[in-house]
Amino acid sequence: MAKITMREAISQALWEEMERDPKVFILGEEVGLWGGTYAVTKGFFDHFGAERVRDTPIAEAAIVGAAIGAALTGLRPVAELMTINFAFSAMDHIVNEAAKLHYMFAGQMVLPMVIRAVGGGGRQLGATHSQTPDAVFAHFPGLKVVAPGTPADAKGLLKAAIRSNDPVLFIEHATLYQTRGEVPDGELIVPIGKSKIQRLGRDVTLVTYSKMLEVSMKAAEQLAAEGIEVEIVDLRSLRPLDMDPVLESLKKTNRAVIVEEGWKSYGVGAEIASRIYEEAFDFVDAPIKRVAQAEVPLPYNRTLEQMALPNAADVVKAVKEVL
Amino acid sequence: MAKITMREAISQALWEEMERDPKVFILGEEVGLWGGTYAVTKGFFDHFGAERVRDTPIAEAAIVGAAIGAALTGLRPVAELMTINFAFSAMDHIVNEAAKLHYMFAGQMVLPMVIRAVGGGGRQLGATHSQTPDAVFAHFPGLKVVAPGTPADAKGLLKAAIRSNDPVLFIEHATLYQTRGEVPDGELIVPIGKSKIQRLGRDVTLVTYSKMLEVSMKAAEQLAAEGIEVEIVDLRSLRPLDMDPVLESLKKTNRAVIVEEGWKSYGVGAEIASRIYEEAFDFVDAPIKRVAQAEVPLPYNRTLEQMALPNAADVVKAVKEVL
Amino acid sequence: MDKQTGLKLYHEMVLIRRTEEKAAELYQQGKIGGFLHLYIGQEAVSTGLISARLPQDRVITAYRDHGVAINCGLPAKEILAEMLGKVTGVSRGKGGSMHLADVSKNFWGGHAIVGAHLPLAAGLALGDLYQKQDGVTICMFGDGATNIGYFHEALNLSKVWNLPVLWVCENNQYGMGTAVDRASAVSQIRQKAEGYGMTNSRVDGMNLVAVREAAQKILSEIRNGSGPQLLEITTYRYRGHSMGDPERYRKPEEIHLWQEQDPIGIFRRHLLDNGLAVEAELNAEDDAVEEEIREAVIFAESSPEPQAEELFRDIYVEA
Amino acid sequence: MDKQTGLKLYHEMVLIRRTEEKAAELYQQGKIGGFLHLYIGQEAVSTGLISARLPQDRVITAYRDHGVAINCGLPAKEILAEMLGKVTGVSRGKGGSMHLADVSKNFWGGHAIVGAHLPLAAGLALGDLYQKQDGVTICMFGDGATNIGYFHEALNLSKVWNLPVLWVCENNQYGMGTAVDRASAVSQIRQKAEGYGMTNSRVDGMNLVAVREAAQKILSEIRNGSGPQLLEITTYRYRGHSMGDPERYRKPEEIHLWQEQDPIGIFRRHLLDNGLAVEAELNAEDDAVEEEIREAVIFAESSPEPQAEELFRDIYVEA
Ligand SMILES: Cc1ncc(C[n+]2csc(CCOP(=O)(O)OP(=O)(O)O)c2C)c(N)n1
Ligand SMILES: Cc1ncc(C[n+]2csc(CCOP(=O)(O)OP(=O)(O)O)c2C)c(N)n1
Ligand SMILES: [Mg+2]
Ligand SMILES: [Mg+2]
Repeated sequence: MAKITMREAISQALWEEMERDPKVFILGEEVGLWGGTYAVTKGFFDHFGAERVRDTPIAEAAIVGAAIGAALTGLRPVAELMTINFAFSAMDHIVNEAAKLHYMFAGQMVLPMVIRAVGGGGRQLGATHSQTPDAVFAHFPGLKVVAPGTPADAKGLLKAAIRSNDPVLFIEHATLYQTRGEVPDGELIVPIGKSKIQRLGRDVTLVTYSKMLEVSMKAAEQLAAEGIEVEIVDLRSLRPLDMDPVLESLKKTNRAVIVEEGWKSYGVGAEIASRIYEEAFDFVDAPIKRVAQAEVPLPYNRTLEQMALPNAADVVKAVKEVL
Repeated sequence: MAKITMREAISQALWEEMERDPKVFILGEEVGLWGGTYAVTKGFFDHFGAERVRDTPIAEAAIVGAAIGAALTGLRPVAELMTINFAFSAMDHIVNEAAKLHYMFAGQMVLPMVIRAVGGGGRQLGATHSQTPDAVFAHFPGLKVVAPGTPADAKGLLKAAIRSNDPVLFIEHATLYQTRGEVPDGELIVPIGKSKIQRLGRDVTLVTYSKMLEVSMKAAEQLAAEGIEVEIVDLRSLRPLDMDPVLESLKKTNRAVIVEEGWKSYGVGAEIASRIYEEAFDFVDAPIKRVAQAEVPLPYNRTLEQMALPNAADVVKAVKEVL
Repeated sequence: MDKQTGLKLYHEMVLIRRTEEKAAELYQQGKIGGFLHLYIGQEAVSTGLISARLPQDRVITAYRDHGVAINCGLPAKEILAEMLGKVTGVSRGKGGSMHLADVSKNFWGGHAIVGAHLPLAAGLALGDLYQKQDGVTICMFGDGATNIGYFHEALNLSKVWNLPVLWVCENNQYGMGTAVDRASAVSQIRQKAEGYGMTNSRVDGMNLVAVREAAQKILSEIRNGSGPQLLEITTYRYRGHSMGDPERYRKPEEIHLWQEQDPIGIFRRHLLDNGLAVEAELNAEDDAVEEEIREAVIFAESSPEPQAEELFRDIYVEA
Repeated sequence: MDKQTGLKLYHEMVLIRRTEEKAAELYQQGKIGGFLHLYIGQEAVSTGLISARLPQDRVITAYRDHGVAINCGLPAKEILAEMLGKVTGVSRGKGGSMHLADVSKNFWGGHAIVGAHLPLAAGLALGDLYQKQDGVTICMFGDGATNIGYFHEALNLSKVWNLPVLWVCENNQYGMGTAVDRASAVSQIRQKAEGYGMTNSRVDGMNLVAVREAAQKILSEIRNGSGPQLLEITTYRYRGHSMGDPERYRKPEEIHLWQEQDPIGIFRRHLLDNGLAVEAELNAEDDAVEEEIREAVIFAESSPEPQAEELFRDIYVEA
């Protein structure tokens, strides 16, 4: 068991899968010669060559579209969108093509492809470069949407995504790349569509994922110091969504807070809260709270940006409110 | 008070606003010579001319982008996307540009523009042409999202949208175009961001909008025959979202069903349910139900498609379940 | 062209025309729903083009896909069944008219978002290049589709990566009601290829022989490493864009003018003039088509609807 | 060019260079966050180009916008204040380096999504056309931006509608780490205009005078109804794409080669050689810039942060 960064974990997953299966290849902007905008594919170009680590023009629709086409021929493309904000430039290909071809042609077309995209705010990149629009993609049946919160999950889920025969949108968080965590040595596959208890507790169920897992963990420590023990469920996949651990936990704690980085309205928390009430109405003892981003396009100014993003203090406050 | 179709109502709104204000113009595919794919702009080209009723190439990003640019110069463009499914081809311009410029440049840029798009399923158009992805657009602060369910609201809201100085996505429903309803004569402005009680009742609060208003009304009649009186709240705008009439009604009925045409997961109903619980937890006597589309890309086959779409029977069933 | 090929291609063209006419009828009877885009008038385009492909050549097109589906070997009965939403349809009734496909025949569909399949075609070609297979991907699209960004991104990428794709623009003069010149900066679509330094050509799409010869030549060039090319095929659709087109954008005279160079008539004359067929043989093909269509309709109409379970099938490979 | 103009443009170029150098310093000190794209090496491009515009000509560009902002008359102090996120910044600290704008000066921003502002430019030009105003919209973008679909849709639309736009590609040889040839099917960007039958030209962007003259000529042609044109301006950025660029994609020698034709040096020599200025005058401009920057930094650093209420301001015009 080694303690590595999220960046290393993702890089390892890609590397190992490319070593294992010659059908796996990477395409995207600056994935090759540059070594990946976030250095995730550093060294890949030299090792695997330009055929398998393909630098593309700035043309997001073509990146995703070409990945779909290549996947149809049996290859296993991993398309990198430099950031998830640019996924909107490929939106049609993600939701109208990747998510629908298998169904629309009654199973004839199979799309073993992954779209990697890094998202999240907190780096003063301004409104167009700081989004966490995960819920938007999770809305579309036919697509799988994964967003890991730990290095181990990132590695295991990315490997699962690459081996999956369905299109998977794999959302990374830029401010998690330096986060370290234990990652088991050797083969590691984490199944897509399984939520996970990341912290045990008895008082409140905290449902979260991706970057907000880190924030929630920090909040949990502060709360523990005050004698409040929160149980943290990490969704890991937004579609398929595994509510079982959430519901089980809720039935124990009878209180829940949902923590997401994206905007609250029509966000992830809305779905989680609705499902909890639908499936465990009688177990909910206090209104479920959603902690989420202020409903503004994220500003550049650091102070304002930090005000808008959910932080540990917000989580602590919400937890106390549901108690 | 005349009884006219939704198509006529929308057409009238456009016509009147174009007559009133020379800065209002239309651009989009087949809006001119053809007379509008759904005949909404029939006769406009001859009357207002090619400068004000601008046929465009098939280039959705350019349509929305050009509308933004023209709006910045003080014009009031009404961009038509032939269907909302093609809005994904202009997604970046809708969510990264239209929704953000005003904020990002601290109010310097003003975008008095409307994007009209028709959506909805039920016409056997297959998975890519039948979507109701309203929640996806409503997720973005900076954009206003309106989706009327009656001819009067369509007319009044469209006129309000055209006069608004904010970018408004105006979502029409293809299978409502023939729906008739009373529309007051003369000037009619319906403010954006106000929900409306469309039917009074005491037993259950039914929250819905657009096409599903019609479906819900039908269900309400059936239920009334059985002595169950539902109160129907029509959201009309998804952003800004006006929860007041919903909460007021809920506090009276203590039960709610949300009916939307789109997919359930991460959909409109999730947000509404969450807000009800957040703001009126103690008043909810039974788990709120969401009636929504089956989570599949809509199939072509008529029977399957109808199975997937929510109908009056589904609403009746849900209402009975919450009672 | 030998006699056998001549008769086969004649048969295909007539089969397309009759399938389309039948489809229009079934639509009018309310048996076909959704959108229905007929290929009548354009038969020589795909028939000539596809006759030049090798089995390893992939084909992908837009929603106006009935003709090319027939040329790719999909049985008319399964095509009609798809239009009727039957489980015996090529896409089990889930795709409809716009989403015909049979990947076992290297026909990759029928795509309904204008231009969106062009990047897919680049990917299909990349698949062959990557796996060192010698297939060429034939990607067909309309004149209107050349104005959307996807066209640009795909053509550029194909050239930068030297992908084995033949970009085929079926210039039928209109994108819905918009004449080429009202939507495109250039009226000869082939000129757009200049912006990518891409070899390009233009051929009369009412003339099957011309289309076939152009396609044969270009496909072999691409197979030999020429890189992607663009072929503009000029043609005309005799019917509306889809059923229910008010056709305010063109005059009947214009249609008549084009009908005078009917692609089936031209090819029929070609076969006769070149001694590749006699009247009786061609009439026999006409009759055979008639019979095929009759059976196809019976097959389609009597086929079962998909079962309810089908609704939740094939959303994912792994649920 | 008269003496006064010469000195003014020299001043602007030096001001851009020093603003950028100062920005780099402030970034290294952690006072500027986010992305920072410097314009060093490209000064003659926007200085020459914008010097040719009339007040009614709108300007819009990408995120590499500091230089053009200065040329459009935005004060360096408000630009630096924006980079520091201060309320005195041109976008009240909410936009940052990539989102400078001052619409009162007809400068329509800084846009951070590659190519997305091209359709906006078409719309700005449409606004003028529609309102019968004689402004020309000048839209600047990088070489990399010409590969995205937005470029295609915007150029096509501008030609079809005969919009008064000057499309200006700043070809600085790379889009991030990708050399033009590795991403674009053609290495001369101007060639892309051929696909739209659009008049196009190419000029040396290290030479302010050449840029200015080309721009003057083309802007007047467009103003007189020539329709849109594309101008490719070849140039080079001396610094990385943004701060923290590992620069694995190019060799120091290449940078040195371009530095030998430094645009400021070239223009300085031009002024001297043509008797438009003497050394002392230019040195005085250098000093004036020095002072201006010193004051700008003090202004920016001592300006207040936006108040908390600012977070919820300007989401909508009508709340
Ligand atoms: C992105 C997108 N925009 C608009 C449409 C609606 N639409 C369907 S077909 C069509 C015209 C296409 O014309 P062309 O490419 O010339 O093909 P043709 O129908 O003539 O074969 C339009 C606008 C669509 N399907 N997709
Ligand atoms: C749609 C989109 N894709 C990717 C990016 C990330 N990105 C920012 S700048 C850039 C390179 C642009 O190169 P070019 O257009 O040549 O401009 P330059 O930076 O050289 O001035 C990229 C890929 C982006 N901002 N937007
Ligand atoms: Mg056409
Ligand atoms: Mg560049």
